[in-house]
Amino acid sequence: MQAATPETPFWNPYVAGFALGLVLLSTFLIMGNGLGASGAVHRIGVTGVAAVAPEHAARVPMMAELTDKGANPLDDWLVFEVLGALLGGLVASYSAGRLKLGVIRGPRISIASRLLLAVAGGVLMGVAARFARGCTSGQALSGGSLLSAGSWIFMMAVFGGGYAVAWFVRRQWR
Amino acid sequence: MTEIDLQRHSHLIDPNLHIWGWEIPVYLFLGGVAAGVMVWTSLLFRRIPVAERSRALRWLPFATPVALSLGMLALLLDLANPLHVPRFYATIQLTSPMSWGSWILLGIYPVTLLVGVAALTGPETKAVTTWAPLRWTRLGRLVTWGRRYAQAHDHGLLTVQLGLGVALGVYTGVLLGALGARAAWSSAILPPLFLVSGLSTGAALMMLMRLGHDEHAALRRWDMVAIGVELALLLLYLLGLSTSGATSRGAAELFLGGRFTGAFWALVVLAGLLVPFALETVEGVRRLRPTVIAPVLLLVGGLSLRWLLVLAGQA
Amino acid sequence: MLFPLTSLVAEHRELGLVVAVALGFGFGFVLERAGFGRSTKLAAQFYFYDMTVFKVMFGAIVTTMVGLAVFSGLGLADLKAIQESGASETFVWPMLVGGLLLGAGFIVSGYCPGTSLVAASSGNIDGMVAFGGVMVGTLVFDWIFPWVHDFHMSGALGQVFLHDLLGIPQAVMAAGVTVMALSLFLGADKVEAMLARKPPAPADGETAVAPTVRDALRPRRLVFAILLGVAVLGLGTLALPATPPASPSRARVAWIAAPTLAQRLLDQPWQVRVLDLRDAKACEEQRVPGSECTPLATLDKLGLATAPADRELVLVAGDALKKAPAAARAFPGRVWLLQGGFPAWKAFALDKPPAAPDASDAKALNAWKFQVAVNSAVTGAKPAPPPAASGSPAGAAPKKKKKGGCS
Amino acid sequence: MNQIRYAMVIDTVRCVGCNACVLACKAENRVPPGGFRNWIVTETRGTFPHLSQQIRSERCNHCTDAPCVSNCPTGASHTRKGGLVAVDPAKCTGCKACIAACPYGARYVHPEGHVDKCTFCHHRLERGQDPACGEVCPTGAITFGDLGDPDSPVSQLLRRRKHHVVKPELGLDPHVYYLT
Amino acid sequence: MSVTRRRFLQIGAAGTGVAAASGLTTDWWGYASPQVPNPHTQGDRIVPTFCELCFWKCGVLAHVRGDEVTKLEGNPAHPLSRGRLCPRGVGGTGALNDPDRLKQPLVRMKKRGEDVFAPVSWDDALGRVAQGMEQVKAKYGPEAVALFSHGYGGSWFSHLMKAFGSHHIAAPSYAQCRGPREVGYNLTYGTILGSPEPVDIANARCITLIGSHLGENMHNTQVQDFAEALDRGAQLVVVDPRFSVAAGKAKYWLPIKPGTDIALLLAWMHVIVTEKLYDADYLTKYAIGFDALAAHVADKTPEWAYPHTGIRPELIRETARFIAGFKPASLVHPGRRATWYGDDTQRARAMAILAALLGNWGRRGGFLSPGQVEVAKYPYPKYPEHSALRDKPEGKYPLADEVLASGVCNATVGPDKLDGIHAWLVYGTNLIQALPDWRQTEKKIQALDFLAVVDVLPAEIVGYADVVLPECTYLERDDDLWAPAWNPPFVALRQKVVEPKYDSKPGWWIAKELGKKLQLDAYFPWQTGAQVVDTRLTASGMDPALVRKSGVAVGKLRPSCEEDGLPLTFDTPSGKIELASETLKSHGFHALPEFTPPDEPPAGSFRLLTGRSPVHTFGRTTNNRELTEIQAENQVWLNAAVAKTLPGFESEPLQQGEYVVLINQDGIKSSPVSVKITERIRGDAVYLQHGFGHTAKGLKFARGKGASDSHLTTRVAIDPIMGGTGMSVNFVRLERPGVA
Repeated sequence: MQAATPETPFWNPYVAGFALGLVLLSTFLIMGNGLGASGAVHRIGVTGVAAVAPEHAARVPMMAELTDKGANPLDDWLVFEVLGALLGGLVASYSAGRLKLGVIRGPRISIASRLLLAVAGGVLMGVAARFARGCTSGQALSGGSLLSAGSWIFMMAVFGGGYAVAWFVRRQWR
Repeated sequence: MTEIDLQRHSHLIDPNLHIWGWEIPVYLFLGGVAAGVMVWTSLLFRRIPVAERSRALRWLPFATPVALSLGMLALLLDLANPLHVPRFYATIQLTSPMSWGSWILLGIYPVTLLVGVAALTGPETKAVTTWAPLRWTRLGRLVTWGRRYAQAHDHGLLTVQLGLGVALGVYTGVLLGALGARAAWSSAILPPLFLVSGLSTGAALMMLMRLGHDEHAALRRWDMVAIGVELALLLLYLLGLSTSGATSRGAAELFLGGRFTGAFWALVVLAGLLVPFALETVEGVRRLRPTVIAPVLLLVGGLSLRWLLVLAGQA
Repeated sequence: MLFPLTSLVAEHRELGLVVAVALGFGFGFVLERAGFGRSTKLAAQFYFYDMTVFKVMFGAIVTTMVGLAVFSGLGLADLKAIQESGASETFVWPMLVGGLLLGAGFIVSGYCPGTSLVAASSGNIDGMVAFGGVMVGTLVFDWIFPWVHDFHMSGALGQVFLHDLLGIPQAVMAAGVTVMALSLFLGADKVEAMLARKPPAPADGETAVAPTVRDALRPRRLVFAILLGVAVLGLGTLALPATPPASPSRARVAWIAAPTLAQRLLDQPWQVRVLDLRDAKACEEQRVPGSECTPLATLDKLGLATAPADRELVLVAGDALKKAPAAARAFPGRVWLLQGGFPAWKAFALDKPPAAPDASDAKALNAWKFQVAVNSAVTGAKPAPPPAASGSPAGAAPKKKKKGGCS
Repeated sequence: MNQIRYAMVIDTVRCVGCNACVLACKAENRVPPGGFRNWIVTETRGTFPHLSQQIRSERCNHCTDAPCVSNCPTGASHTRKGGLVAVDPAKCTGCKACIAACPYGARYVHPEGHVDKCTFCHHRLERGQDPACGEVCPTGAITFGDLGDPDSPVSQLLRRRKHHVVKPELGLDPHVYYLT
Repeated sequence: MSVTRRRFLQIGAAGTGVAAASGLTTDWWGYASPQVPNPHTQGDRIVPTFCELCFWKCGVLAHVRGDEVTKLEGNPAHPLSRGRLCPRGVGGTGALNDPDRLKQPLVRMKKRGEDVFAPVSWDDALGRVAQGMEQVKAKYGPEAVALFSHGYGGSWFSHLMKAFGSHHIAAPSYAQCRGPREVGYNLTYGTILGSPEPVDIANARCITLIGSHLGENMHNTQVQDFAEALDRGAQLVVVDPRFSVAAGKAKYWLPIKPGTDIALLLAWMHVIVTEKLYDADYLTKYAIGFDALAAHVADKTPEWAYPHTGIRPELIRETARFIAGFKPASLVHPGRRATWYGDDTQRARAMAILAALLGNWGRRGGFLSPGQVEVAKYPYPKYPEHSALRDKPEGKYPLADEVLASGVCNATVGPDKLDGIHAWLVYGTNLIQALPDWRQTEKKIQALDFLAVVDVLPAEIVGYADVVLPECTYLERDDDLWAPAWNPPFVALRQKVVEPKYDSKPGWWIAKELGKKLQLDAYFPWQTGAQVVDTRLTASGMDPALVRKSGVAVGKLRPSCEEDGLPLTFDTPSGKIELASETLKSHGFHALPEFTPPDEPPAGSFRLLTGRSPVHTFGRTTNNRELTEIQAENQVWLNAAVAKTLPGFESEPLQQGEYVVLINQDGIKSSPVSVKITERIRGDAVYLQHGFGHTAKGLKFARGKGASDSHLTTRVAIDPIMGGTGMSVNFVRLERPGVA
């Protein structure tokens, strides 16, 4: 058993979708709330800002909202959920034999460019998620399954945006 | 609407019963672990010839008296008058599970010690007999004698140990199950539930040791069965409660939306049973190197189960 | 109704957080196993090579939607409460623009915020970087917020759902989404199958990026069958008569007559809250005893929507009030409108009572006696004498009935 | 049936819940602070102004099928002559199984390290006196006696008046009756 | 409520030692059959005496083993206890063993009220008291010294005061308690009711309670009779804003709006008069003023009463007919504490008149006329003459027939007023809690020349004293004989059960020694209190030894009602029952009770109502460790529907048992008190049991437990007829503690 085990293949997308649905369903049933990611990420970011520059955090209204009156921005269930997600990802990738440090990229792009694009895209998504009051997880997936109108608008826009820009960055991936 | 005004505040009784704190769940948990170890060592010893046993497995029978002693220490701490402990052995009360339990506990020590010494290798036996405390008390010879006796009655002793293990596991459940006045305990499911949970936690304790591959694999298979049965029994337990009278329904509510819901489902069912089951499945199917995660979670889940049930009975 | 377990959010919050970790674990685990920790796999969606994102997402949405329907249909879950707490309000424009931007960011970075988490935790450095980017992005929004505030709030529709928007029953909407998802799955498979004939060159160090057609099709039938079965079951339960929700229903508005109001105020005045909606001056002059002067314009400030529902609301207006104002309708308990408004009260309790009715009509007589009594108590006027003369005292005493006596 | 069967009959019409019985018991039996051998329960049903009330002076019910006795591992909890359920402190380990077993909360842990409860004032019975709670009761609500004797006041009261026990559904055959 | 955990652990630690010892010596192997231990509380010695836990004075048998009083039982020979006791009587040992008792004489070291004292010798302390009294006497005359007294030991000090030359002997039990009732019944029937009330509850067939919560106010004999009546099938009508214990047993409970009882009584009389349900023969024979009454109630219809009382007219009619249906054994209980709304004498009158309409006075099941045992007085020299009393300035309160404690307090003035009060001697009454508006009381105390307090416990008033004289408890002393009006008549004896603890002394000793210092030796010719008792008993033809043995000498039953053959006489000016009172009219008051609507509490506030706990006697027992085992603090009762919608608690609704503070209309704040959210009270009032919320630091247990209704009673409505202080006119609102 010491020998490196081969990677477990990814689940069939339908099975994965079904499993993800069960997780989301349990979340709704137990917590009355959906899954999310960007909200927690924001809270973690605000914690960082508040730790480094508390006055600044108190001055920016949206950050002050979370740190007001000594409140801890991390004291939110989404943050804990994200912690769990990190753990889940870790366990899943480890048990599938996929846990290794590296950069995943297309065949024709340098590591530096890949990382640069990743961070740029990330920033863009961060802003976008706040505009939309949620990201693909919180808004599209969770809201979508509740048939929330805004979520569906958002979801369509995501695919729209993605397909629209895909052509311009195709070199990154192919 | 009914208002009940109770002008009484007996210490430990009002407004909520809290006669049993951490001691009893720990006692029940360690008792369960001991029961599990007894059952599994008996079975493994029968399957695996002496020569092929791993070192860890050889020494495991001794885990029983250790766990049991710790558990009994917890029980002793709970007694209002520890000095009266010998009273347990001054009588046999046929209707009292606790009386039965005391005698079973007493019987377990010689049996498990004999099974233990019988399984040791020669050098190990020597190490034991020359271990300072035994040497000073000149009990080393007793060990040697016991080993001889045990090896002669190997088969019988293992059978007795198996029986006592099951009895012990059942007893930990009967102890609470006999208290019909407490809705959460008033269930016939508790004895088998605690037995199965004891088997599972016992296996978990064993899996934490450096067992041989086959030993581990066998235990894991048995444990997965135990977990499955335990889940089913838990379901039956909750179903049973929620389909009985109002007070029983109230007890079931504690786990289905009430005070203990989160802890029960998160700690016992999810973290304590489903996750380790999944991990063990993965380990088994993918033939992964076993980790400590699943056994530790099982132990945590087993302790949580008893803790929550002891609390729920007093709610 | 069992779910949602609100106690995990309120009283047992700490336990709720533990559960959150557990649920998050499942979330991360599934995302990773779906392959969402890999940007290449995610990006492939946008080039139609691998429709995994599509399938997983819609699979999850349909599963959840149907699952919720089943649970709610069986009376185990309060769907309304979940929808209210789980779905955010709709702001059309920022959501549309946010979606477009996020889509762009998605294809640029190769991740969405959630998947970047999983990528990061499975050791992908690009995932970690994207994750950092997302964090920075959310903070950037904080900084630019004052300038985009108006836009952020534009196109507000409140909490609306597709079925509300389209004006169709929820079950039909859910069925529609399910059918749509199923046809999209078929379409996706078709697309994949088409493109799979000339698969792209695998990336360096990558093993199979996309599953083969056979891989995709083998479990498909089974999964489809299961999904279809569950969907039919769920839609069936959705069509069942809804279990009444646990949360208090909307205010029930009804009329109350002045004498009834007077009686309620005499019996248990603490059970009703009387609000006088006339202008402050008129109210200060004369009003129903114990009523509060809350001119119509100030009604919004009372926070009636969140007031405890147990104390019923009585609205007294200047004239006949046609309809309860919105602020009062938001009140979670019962709302009464005084019939005829304050003039009716005045006629009943403040003005001089009418002459006594004919003594033969007992009911009318009692009502009249009550009116006189209320009038006298409220105005302090001496009550009008009752129509029937009371018997004269001692003289005409009946024979004393000996009852028990010295026993 | 001539065998002695002690019982207590408590008249909820007379009882005003003053607690004299509780204090008299505490004094008579040196019940320590924080312990109660008997107590008052006031049960009010309905909503204002439509209310009804029952006040009960409660104590150990001296059940025939006492679960405390059957769960006692040492025989300290025992049933003695007259159906009296009692605890021998010298045999009690304080394991509290009996407290858990008792559906009436009638027992408590005595600070001297044993479980304690109502004995129907056993020492007074031996002297031919009635329990202290009944003797003190200003409303005369508590009657004690022998159900085995059909002419005893308790037997007569139970024949004459409507009565119930607490938690009859448990089938423990309690011997404290409440007249209504 | 319960013993603190730490205390329990202490007990536990002590107990473990005992257990260890017993564990080693007892039968280890348990072959012996199980035993039930005997607690050994039966006394070696049984001493009869009478109780002092409340004013009812039941006969007690004290069981003593060595020098320990093990238990107290009711004296079967005593007509008030009949072998039974109330919870307080049983808990008398808790008063004896109270660790917080005053242990030695004290003199004040700092400002009055700061409660800082130094111990002194008895001689020194008594010398200072004598000096203080003499100085005031020299400057303002002996009448400037007043005695406030409550409790039976006070008789020694009354004697001392009269010998000293002052007749300002006041008890708060008059103007703050039963005074209006006494005046009301006296005006109607020509006699006061006194204590114990001569009401024949046991034989009543219907009992109407107006605000009286029999069963919660544990007057032993009354409650015994009450239970007896219920057992015999007597019907109950209870008028109370609160669902009291009695209401729980009632056929009719009328949850009346507080302060409107007169309206209900008038409406009842309206029904009884117009439907001719009264006892016509009785009225013709014994009463005057019926026509005036009939005219007065002619327009007081049940419909008229409904808007005031909140009781539906049909129910008023039905109950009036019901009550009248049981006449004459239909008892309208006179109640005891009657100082509610300032119109209390008139309410008492209305109740008395209703009783007359039912022909209840002087009849079985009604008001009896019991006799008294004649006991010879001790042959004391004649007391000095005294001048006019100073407690009712400007001819106010013409009909008060006792000294007004509140009047004495108000007459307390600064250094130069010659016709005021300048020194107080306080015996056994905690004036800070007993008198309304403690701010006023405090101010008057600061203006005093001298204040001495005789007490057992360091109550609030003790903290203000110049000299504190620690008295021993009733179980440690002899007191004078007590011979109340009762059927059967009896004379009861209080005698020492055990020696006084600490350096406390019996009242007779303190009074005698103080008398010596005041050169009043002639008034204290005896050596001991017991000697006084023996002298009186012997002079009355009784054998002291026999009385000491049984604790009581009981006379024969006498005819006490018309059915027994007792002719009814009325000591009124007219010699008849005065339904309309000429006396009142001549003083400018209404001859017949008038109803005036009470003030409404402001929005969000509640009328503060008070009452009794059966296990406590006001503030005197709330430090008693045995009684507080049952109840250590009071709770504020709040209507359940109101609790859900209480202003200020919307975001976080009030929880059962949560602690709140009460704030009254004058901004006075109570200590934190837990809420009892209940269906058992109207929504416009809250209810507190009296006697809790002590602030005296010497009351180590009671201090800060519960809330004090007295503290919140800073407003009073004075009865213009007799000066009673109506105290149910205070409004409170609830807040969470710590809210700014």
